[in-house]
Amino acid sequence: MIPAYRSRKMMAAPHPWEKWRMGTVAFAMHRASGVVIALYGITHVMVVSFALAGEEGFNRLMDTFQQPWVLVLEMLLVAVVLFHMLNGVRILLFDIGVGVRHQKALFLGLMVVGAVVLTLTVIITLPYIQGRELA
Amino acid sequence: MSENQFTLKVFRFDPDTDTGHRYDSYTVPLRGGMTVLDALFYVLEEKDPSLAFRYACRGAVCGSCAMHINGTNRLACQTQIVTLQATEVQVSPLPYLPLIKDLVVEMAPFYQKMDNVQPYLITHESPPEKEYLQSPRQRKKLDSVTDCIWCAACYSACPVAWGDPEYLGPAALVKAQRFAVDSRDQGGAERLKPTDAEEGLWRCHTVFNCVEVCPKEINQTEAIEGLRRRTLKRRLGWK
Amino acid sequence: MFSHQVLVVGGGLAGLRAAIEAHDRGVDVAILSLVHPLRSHSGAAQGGVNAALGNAEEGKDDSPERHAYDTVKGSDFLADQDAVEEMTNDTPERIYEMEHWGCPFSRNPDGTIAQRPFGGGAFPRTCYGSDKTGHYMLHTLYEQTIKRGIRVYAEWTVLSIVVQDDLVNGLVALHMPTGQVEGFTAPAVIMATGGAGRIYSQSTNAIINTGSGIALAYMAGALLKDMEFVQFHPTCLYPTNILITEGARGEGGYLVNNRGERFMKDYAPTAMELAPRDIVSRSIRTEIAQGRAFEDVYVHLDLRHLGQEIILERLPGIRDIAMHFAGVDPVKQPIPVLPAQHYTMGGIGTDSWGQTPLNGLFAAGECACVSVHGANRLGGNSLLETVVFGQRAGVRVSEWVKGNGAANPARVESALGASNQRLEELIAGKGEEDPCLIRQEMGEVMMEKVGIFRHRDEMEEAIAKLRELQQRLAHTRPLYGGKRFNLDLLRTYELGGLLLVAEVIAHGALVREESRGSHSRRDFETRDDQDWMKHTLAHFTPEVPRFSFSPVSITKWQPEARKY
Amino acid sequence: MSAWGWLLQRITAGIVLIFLAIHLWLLHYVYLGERLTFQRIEERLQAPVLWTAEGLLLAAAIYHALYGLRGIAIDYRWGNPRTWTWSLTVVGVAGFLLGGYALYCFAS
Repeated sequence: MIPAYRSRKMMAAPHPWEKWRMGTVAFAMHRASGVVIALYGITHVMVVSFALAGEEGFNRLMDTFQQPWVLVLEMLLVAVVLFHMLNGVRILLFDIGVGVRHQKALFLGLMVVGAVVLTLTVIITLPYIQGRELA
Repeated sequence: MSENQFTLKVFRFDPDTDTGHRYDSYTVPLRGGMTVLDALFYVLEEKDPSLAFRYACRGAVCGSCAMHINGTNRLACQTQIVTLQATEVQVSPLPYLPLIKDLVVEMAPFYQKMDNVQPYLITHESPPEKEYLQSPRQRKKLDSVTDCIWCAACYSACPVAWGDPEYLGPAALVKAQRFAVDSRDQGGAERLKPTDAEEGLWRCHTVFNCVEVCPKEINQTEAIEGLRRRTLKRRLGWK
Repeated sequence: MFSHQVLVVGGGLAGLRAAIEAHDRGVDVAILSLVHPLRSHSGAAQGGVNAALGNAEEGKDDSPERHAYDTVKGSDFLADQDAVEEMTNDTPERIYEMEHWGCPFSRNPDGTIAQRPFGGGAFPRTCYGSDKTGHYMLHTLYEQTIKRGIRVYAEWTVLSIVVQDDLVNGLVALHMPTGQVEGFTAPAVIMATGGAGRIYSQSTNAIINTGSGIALAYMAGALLKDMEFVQFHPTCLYPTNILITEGARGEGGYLVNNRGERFMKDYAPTAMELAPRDIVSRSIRTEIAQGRAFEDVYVHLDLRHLGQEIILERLPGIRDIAMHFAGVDPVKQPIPVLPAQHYTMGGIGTDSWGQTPLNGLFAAGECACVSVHGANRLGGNSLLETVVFGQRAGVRVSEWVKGNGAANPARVESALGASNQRLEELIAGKGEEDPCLIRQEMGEVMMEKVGIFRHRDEMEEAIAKLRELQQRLAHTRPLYGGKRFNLDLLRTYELGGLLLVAEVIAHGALVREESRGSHSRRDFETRDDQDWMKHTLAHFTPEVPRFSFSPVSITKWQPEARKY
Repeated sequence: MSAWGWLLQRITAGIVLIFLAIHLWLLHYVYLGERLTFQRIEERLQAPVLWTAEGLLLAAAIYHALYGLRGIAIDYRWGNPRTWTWSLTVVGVAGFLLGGYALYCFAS
């Protein structure tokens, strides 16, 4: 009944500050990482399944996936998965009523945990990225 | 920029005559304790009588003057210029609500959500002769959730509501929780229909923008999570 | 053109309560409000609502009759005692009803509604919901209107009440978001538009509390009763005049001057800080005048001795206000306060059922004068008045519309034309006067010359000034002509009405040659029961208001000296 | 959907969290440096605990991923929620059959 300008483009947009607070960053990254993992997961399952056609072919495929440059990509994937898991822990904690009033501290704390785990993973994988032969 | 004046940049848009919005800048003398609302009145009275904005109580209880001030939804009357610590104050309407004119937005989308959750005490038996007895402990649960002044600052800051105008939004869910935790209310089952729905409480993604902007310092996320647990218990037949 | 059986103007507590009652009695009722109902000033009420429930340990002997006596004494014996008793008798029912509708009152350990002491009350009688009682009640009543699906026309400004041959036909109103001017037909109108605080430059009232509703009724032919009685609340935050509830003193707060003395011992040795508002306001004003104020403007309201726990639990809103608007934390520092205009005791004269002498016009709440507040309203009685007389007006209006025919749309139509023409004239303005300046000057002259202390010479100056302002208003600059949300037009339109109401206040104060309650004259320092135990009634004339008088109803309590 | 869909999303989150952590721990720590071949995977998956865990992880992950994608679509009002629900159910079942078949091949 009340005429107002309803075109979405003409509504006032929020300032980037409001758009990218810590909670929003966590939320957006959770979504983005979720999509990346979902896409990887689909490929992962398909690759593994279709390679079943033959043992030889599967082994050859696996060899290409274990070259050093693929391991670098894998480290990136680990980072993405770690983020999604740890922020997921944060969300699950909210759901059981823990940490809602300290969401920022919780986020930062979990990110520190993530950084530590990622660093350790990179350190133990580093020799193979640098070219050490697989057993 | 001298110390006792500042620039007020105001979002201007009249759908009747303008094709797009613009920002008008005004130099405003800074008085002691001056709020953004005071500054808007200064512009209205001294500079530009065509400026449109909402106001009523000027004491942060009525919820009329929520707007987007220097990047955050706040009450204009509650925001002192000096606390912004800026020589330029930018004011625009609440984001993602239809524009009526300048800083005035159409609140109907927000009010509809509030009305949807059956925001009134529901009881199935006739009330006692005197008051319902309610212990101070039971009453304490109502403390923060009854503070909402319907200013829509949270609704307009919620990325889920930005994406989906049908989402109930933080304020309406807090309202539902306000009755869910009231020892006198028996409307839990009725209120499931709007809240436990596709557009309801499961759509909150704990972004916390609502909590950051609420001028009454309500923790909407906490209330929504509380309502989720209650709803699950009810659905699982534990309560 | 919209048509209803009853139109309620104003979406505050009185308006909502009246609409709910009329709706429940099967009447087609709609609410017109200048703002969305939840933005009404009722929501700013803090301290509480008086009711003789006897829930507090020290209040077991309380009764509606004691409540009535305190109200009458507080009113300086100008209240109509039969009306007061009707109000206090209705009170418990109204409060229980609010509670049954979900109003979150604070509680005693036994689960009953908690009550705190307030100025002028013999017992702890003031039911409260922390320090947000008005907010809670307003939201509760609005929830009930949603439940009932009562039609609300929000952001409609009433431009005139259509009256012909002493009979109400409806209204003409302006829709702010669109600028559309529309007629509303209805055989009955309830005015519930609140007080006229913003006629004064320093007021605790919302910016929207201009008293334009009182002016509309006055111009339509209703009589304004006892307008000279304007309450000044003693403790308003310096410098924004935001109210600091009487509850702060009810909980034990001290008033302290710049010598560190609790100066109330010199003015009301027994009641101290909990003397009625008019007395405390005058005391603070005297302290300020005699150089015992901080920075010569304000005194301190000290809550520090109450401790953090009590402040956080019972006065959290006050703490927020002090921190946000004055940068003061009451837990650590005293709050700077001074008196400011707070309440309009007078208003549209009605009987105890909200009916005015004008057929079809009703009024309830602060804009009405029943009169139950007389010369001074007790804290906690205003919220009470809204729900009690809102309900009563709803009852009577329902009977009225069932016994009377429909309104005449043709009359509304012609009033609509007149309103449109008036708006066009304003927009076309041929002069150079700035309406904002006129408004500002009105506020200042009322504050200085028709304020807490009054004197003939000053009031005559004020009246002359108001005349001058009215003439200047006839020669305003061209106004902004846009359709949507035209604040310039709205504020200028209502200014004419405000000047009329200001004039009635000033004239009434000049006419009443005595000091009683909030009306304190330096040239007539005592109460004069011989000549002035009567209400003033202002009649609208195109020149100065004409005054007549009506007797005060005295039933149980003979006037006595008012000591606390 | 609503309450149950959400609850299942949380439950699968928990399952994925635990089993993916084990999965990643095995791959990136325990078996680190071992060349992946068909035979090795076959040997590892002979243990019933492991293939059950992998199967559960597969099912939970598929639900969790697809419900998440559906949530994104609905948050921006892309298409009809009901259409998403049904088409993603089909995708999910197909994905589980495919992955389940691969697991079966290794495990048997």
